[in-house]
Amino acid sequence: MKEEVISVTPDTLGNKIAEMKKNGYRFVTMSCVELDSDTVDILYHFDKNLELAHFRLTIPKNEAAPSISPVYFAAFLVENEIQDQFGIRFDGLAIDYNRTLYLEEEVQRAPYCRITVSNVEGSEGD
Amino acid sequence: MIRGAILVTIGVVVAPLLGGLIAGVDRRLTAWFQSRYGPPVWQPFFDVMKLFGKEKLVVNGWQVFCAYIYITAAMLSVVLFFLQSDLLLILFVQAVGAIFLVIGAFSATSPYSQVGANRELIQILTYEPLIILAFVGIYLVTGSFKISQVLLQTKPLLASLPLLYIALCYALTIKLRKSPFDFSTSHHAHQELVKGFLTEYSGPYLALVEIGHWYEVVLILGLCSLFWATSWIGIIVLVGLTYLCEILIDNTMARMTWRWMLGYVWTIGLAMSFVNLIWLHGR
Amino acid sequence: MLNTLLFVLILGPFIAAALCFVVRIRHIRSFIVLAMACLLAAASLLLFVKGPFSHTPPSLLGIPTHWWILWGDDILLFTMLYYGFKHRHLLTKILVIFQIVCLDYFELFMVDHSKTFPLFVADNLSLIMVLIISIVGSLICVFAIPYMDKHEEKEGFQKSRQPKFFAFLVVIMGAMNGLVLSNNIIFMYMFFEVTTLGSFMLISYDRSEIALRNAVRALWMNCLAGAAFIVAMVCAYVTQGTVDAQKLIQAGHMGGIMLTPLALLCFAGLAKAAQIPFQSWLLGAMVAPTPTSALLHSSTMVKAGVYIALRFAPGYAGTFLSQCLAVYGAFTFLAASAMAVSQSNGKKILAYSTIGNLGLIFACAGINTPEAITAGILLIIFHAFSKALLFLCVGDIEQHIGSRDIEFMRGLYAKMPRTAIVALLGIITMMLPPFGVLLSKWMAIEAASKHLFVMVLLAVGSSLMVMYWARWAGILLSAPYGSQVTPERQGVLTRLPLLVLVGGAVVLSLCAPLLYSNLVAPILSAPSFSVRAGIFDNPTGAFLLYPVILVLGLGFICALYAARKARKARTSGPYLSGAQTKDPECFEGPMRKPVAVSSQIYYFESIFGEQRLTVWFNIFGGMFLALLIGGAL
Amino acid sequence: MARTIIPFGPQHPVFPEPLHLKLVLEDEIVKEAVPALGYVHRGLEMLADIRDYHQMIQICERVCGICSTIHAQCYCQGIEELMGIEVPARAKFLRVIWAEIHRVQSHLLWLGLFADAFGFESLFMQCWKIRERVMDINEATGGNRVNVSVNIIGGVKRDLAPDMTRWILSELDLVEQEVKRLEKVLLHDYTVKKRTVGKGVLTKDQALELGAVGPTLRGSGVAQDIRQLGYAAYGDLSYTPVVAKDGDAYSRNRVRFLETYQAIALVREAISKLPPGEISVKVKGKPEGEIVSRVEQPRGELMYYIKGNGKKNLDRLRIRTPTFANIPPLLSMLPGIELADVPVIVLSIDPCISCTER
Amino acid sequence: MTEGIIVFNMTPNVLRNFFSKSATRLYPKETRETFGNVRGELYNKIEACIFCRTCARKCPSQCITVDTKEATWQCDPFVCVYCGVCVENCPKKCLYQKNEYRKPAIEKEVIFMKGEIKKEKTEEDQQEK
Amino acid sequence: MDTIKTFIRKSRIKSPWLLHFDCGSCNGCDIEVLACLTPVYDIERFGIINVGNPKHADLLLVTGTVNHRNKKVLGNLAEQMPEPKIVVALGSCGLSGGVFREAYNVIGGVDKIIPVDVYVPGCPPKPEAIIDGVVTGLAKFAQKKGDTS
Ligand code: NFV
Ligand code: SF4
Ligand code: SF4
Ligand code: SF4
Repeated sequence: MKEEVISVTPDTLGNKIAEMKKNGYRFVTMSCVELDSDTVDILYHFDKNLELAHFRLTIPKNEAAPSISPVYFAAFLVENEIQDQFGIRFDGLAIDYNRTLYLEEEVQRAPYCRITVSNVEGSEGD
Repeated sequence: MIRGAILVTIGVVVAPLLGGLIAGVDRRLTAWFQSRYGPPVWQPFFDVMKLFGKEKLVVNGWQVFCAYIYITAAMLSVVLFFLQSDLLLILFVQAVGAIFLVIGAFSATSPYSQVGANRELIQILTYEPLIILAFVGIYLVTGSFKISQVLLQTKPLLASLPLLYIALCYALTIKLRKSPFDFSTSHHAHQELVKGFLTEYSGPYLALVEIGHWYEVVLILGLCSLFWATSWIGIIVLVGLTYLCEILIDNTMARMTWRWMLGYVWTIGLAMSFVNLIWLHGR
Repeated sequence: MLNTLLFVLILGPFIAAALCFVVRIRHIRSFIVLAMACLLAAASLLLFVKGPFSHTPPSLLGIPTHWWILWGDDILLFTMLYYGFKHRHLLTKILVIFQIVCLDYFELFMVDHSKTFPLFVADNLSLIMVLIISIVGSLICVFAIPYMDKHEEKEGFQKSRQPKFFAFLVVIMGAMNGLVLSNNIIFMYMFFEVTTLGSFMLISYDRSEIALRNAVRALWMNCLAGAAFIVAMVCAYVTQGTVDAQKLIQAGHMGGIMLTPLALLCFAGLAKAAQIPFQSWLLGAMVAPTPTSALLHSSTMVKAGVYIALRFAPGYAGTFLSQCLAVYGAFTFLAASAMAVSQSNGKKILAYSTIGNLGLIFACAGINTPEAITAGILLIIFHAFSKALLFLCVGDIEQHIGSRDIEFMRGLYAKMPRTAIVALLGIITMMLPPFGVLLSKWMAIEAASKHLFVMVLLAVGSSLMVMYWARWAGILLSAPYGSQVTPERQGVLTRLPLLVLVGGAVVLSLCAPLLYSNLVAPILSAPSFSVRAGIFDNPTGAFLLYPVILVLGLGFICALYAARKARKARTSGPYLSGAQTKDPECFEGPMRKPVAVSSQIYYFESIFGEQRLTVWFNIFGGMFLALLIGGAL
Repeated sequence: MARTIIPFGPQHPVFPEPLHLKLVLEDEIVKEAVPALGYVHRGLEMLADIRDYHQMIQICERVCGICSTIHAQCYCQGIEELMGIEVPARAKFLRVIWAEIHRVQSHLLWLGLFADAFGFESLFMQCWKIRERVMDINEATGGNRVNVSVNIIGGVKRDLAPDMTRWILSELDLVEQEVKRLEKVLLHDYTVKKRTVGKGVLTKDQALELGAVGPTLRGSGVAQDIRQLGYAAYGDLSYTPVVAKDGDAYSRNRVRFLETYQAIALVREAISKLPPGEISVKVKGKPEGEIVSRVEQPRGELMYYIKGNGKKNLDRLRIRTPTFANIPPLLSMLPGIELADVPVIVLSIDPCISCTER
Repeated sequence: MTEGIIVFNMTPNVLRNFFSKSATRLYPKETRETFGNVRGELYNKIEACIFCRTCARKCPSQCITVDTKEATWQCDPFVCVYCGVCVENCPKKCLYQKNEYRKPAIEKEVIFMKGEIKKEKTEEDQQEK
Repeated sequence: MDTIKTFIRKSRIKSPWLLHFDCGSCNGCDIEVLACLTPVYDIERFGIINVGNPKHADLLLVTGTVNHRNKKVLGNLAEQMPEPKIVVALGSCGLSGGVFREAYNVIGGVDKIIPVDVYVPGCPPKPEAIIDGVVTGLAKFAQKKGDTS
């Protein structure tokens, strides 16, 4: 990454985020990456006058991450998305879709939690 | 008696054909205004015939009932018009149809239908006073509410009722469901709230409503024609121009909201009517 | 014969009331009420068949009638005074004492009781009123029998208050009959006061705090009417030297001298008929059990107000008072209709509609042309039937679904098909042609067309009226898709009044030409319409009643047939943007949760909100009233 | 008191796309609006696992048919940066040309849909009529009306011949002329103003706090645009963001309308400065490392997070589209407006659900 | 830029439309020449194909199946997104796209082609170079 | 009676009302469908109106991939259309899922959920191709049974 990525822990995250908010940073988004079978990286991207700033939170999959949506309401959507796709739980979500933002019962597993997936459901033509 | 019978036949048979044709021409002209080619002029007839051939799909038996009453009332009002009957009576009979249509829309539980019905009621609320006042204007000039008296006039009514005519045109725009007043249902591509109070009418029943609408269009254009009933040319010019203006307005205005309509039409429309009436009264 | 009839019609109810009050056995009471209802109806019909008359009954028990009246009045007024003290209401006390003083002085020292003139005079107007009061009123009483049982059961009173309730219910009918038949305005006054007291008792029936408050309000407002009545009487006697209503009417306004009493009489009528700004007492009367409301609204009480205005209408024809009354009535019509739009309480809608329709009748009286008077009288008839019907329906519905809110009547057809249809018919007869109310409205509008202000008010008011009726009608039918229509059970005493009333509302509309030419036309100064083949015709306009009935009737039959046939068609759930679920009333909302759709009627709180409008309308109404009286003085 | 609860969408003619809003109304005033997404969710980010990073271009293009070329551009720029590829100057200018043509097309599309949202049918038709010329340019230059598909890693695959650029310029002149004729309507017509002015206000602070981007942000008076970073050839072109300050639907409309002119001007400038030379370079190696790539879409800032691990399949591809960022602001605008204005407000952020859900 | 609020601003536009020819192309009746390099229907000059499977590998929607042994080339036109990647990557340039789109069908179809196994594969390759 | 029946049949071909459902399309196909309504292609020439309510529609135009959430909507819409009706699937996505058919939330083409009458390939199909597809679909109306009473 061109910009520096600051590592945070679940405990320091809250302060950092509040600080960002105080400094007038705009919340861009969060990205979640699966690292191995039980940890993921959650990256927080912020922007101020076109300058990016990133935080990295590395947490185990089965642990709930603190939600930043009470601070940055805009984060509720992406946090719900991560819940859907990675099965990570967020604590204190402003609006909790409870893993139904995108997914129906048919897709019960966390689809992004596999390095390779060949989920070809009856595709034809090949 | 024979003349009466002929007039009734005209009312029953010719009016919807005319109404359908007007709808067709309307669509064609609208297309031209939008730089499109447009459907054939008899497209409305195809539409209605097709609807008659569709599967019957009902949500609530009352809708069927209401559709039939609507078309009966619409037809009757046109017949009464051709029989040169009482204007107020015609309006009230027409209202029977309009109200039943709304009742039908209310009878379905779909919220779209309900919203449409509520809006349609607001539209009725808006245009009825205007029409009544236009009739009062006619009364003040001719001394009667009967159409037969209007036809005896030697001077076009338009000369003494110009503002009332404009107010009547508001009512016409509302009845024709044209912008800016097309929010209870609309003919256009993206119907206001998936066709408002017609949401749950489908197939043959929608066809009935459509035909009923044609009757109503003929009726209300007929009312307009009264304002220049002294000569055929006058009628054709007046009605033609009015309708053209309607299409033009439809194409040059956004759809407004009913709150705006209620405020606007009631203040401007009623004020205009009132000014015109006072002027007549004072004469 | 005439004596007997008059006795039955006027005193009969009083006797029945006394019996009800004394005999505290439910079945016997029911029997008394039923019998009285039949008797009244029969007597009114007989009287009707006899036709117009003028008559002085022999003195009762050998005591001159005017003594009876004086005693009666005093008893009444002192009772009211008692209640004034009991509820510590200053205004009532003042008004009542004022009345006692005036009345006693007037009767004892002013009026010359030796002059004889017919004490009872009936023309067609009175006869029509008697019919309405006796028939519609009786039906309501009949309906009340099972209703009150259930009502008390629900309220859980320790001791049944039905004896008193029924007593006053029937007393009001007797008083109304007396009122419309009397020719002596002192008589009129007494009966007028009886209705006041009766309504007070009925409204306070529940004895809840709110009921008492509203009852007291009704009491003082009606006392105001009574006070105005007395002053009018005194004035009239001073200027004319008589209390003979006929003479007063014939004398006319005599270049304005007589206008004051006439204006005061109108004022009394307006207050009694709960015209703005007095509407609050009638609205408050809603707290009483539904038969009370039905009775007060349709055939008695408020109708006394319009009756007086119509009765004395020839007296003030062509005066400023008349003009003023026309505008005032039309204004009330508009105001009440506007406020009704913001209501979801079914009874309140009905109440506002009553006020509006009475306003229309006042407007007719004010316009004071034969057409207008025709309209007014017809409106009284048709309104009585439809309104009584609607009240009874609401009462019945309320007992079943536990609410009188129209939002809760959604899909009533599925739950109570019979009542729903009857209510629907009632609503339709209130607003659509070819039914009587609309016919009268048509006449009123045509008659009003020369009065610009009145016209504008009526035009706007009538479309507002259509609005609140239509949506109610629609809502009754909005049964959810696929719901089974459950057959409804109804007791015979409930069903009978409903059926008779709905039949009356419909059939009378069909008979409107007959009603007009046989009843109304004779009392007019000049015929207003020529009626041929069911076509009302005059130079101003024509109402093709029978042709319209014919065509719409045919359409109705076709529609019924088609609707029946459509049962075989495929049914489908309502359109829910493609998100519908198996349950047709739900759509799949966010988070995969089923969400029940619901719809609400628009009440336009911000435009027609009751609170806001009431203030303004009361101010306007007060101004009009001041103008009305002030202009007359 | 019963309230009206309306399912607005997923199938609703005002939105071409399935978006669901549960609306709770009182006298047609929105009291509560809860969105439901997922009707267009395909999960295409995950396709990176089974498609190589070249093939992903085609897939990124198909995130959305309205902004397809810019998606591919963003993706390619990201990969190029990751792999340290220097793209030829001509390719950079060509990328700008296609991107701006796309913007014209997208804005015209939106102007039409917006007009349709308030029931101005003829205006809708007019906008789309004009748009057809732009679509023709797409088809003539890229071989498809929608998925122009010109970006590849290391440059672009098609070149613009001089007679083609001349033709483009002349077509754009016509487009500009016709758009000018709509200015009086879209910016000054009484009915349009009545339906848009003061509706769905988003203040400057709210916009920043809720993370609005693109015209939604600029309509609230924040002059922020990723093109200011000067990626591709924007650094060489004269560009200043269009801003309107009221933050209502009208302001957003104004920003987009004026951006249409601006985009046309940018194409002109880019064509006039178009340098000669190669249009692509050969790519060797596999992407490794992580990067955030950002470009300005018609709807605002688009962000790709790409993580490669030296294999031909990417480790993670995350796409944050502008509409995704604009949905929280939208939710804050909805309560308190009239039902009739719901489509107007929703469209005023120019929602693109397929972008949002991918 | 004239500020101020005016009604009927659309009128000149609609009137211009009204008095000029409509913009409509009467499509099935009148067809327009397509632009030169439109990416339309995909074809394979099967004679030239060497069944190298490059196209199948490069195709982003994986709709081509090549069987080298049987010498068959098969494409599902309902899956193909007409992106042209296969055309660009085919070493024999035997794939090409027409300027026209494939016609609508009422049944599912596949393009199936059978060619001959090229024996002198290397030789031809050399000739090319 | 027979003439009326023939007229009705003819009318069906002349007046197909269209319902467009975007079933997870990337907007490419979607916008092309809308483009068909606009002046340059103007499918109102064929009497087509975009109705937006299944109860009024004869022709269902589906674009895009079917996923687990929108398949229900698709089924619902088809159910609410009165017979006779025609379903036209548009674009690779609508036909088979196109490039996305291997994505985890994609079920495949429209025909996995409801019977499809006409397939229009392309990504996206040009408006001309959509018109062709619709016209092909119309021919099918002649074969479809419906309530002609
Ligand atoms: N949101 C979005 Fe897009 C854009 N502009 C982009 O990334 O349109 Ni579909
Ligand atoms: S890439 Fe060309 S030569 Fe190779 S299999 Fe495909 S079509 Fe044949
Ligand atoms: S055009 Fe694209 S999708 Fe079609 S076969 Fe070739 S590579 Fe595959
Ligand atoms: S077929 Fe192509 S254009 Fe159509 S929806 Fe699918 S990806 Fe988009």
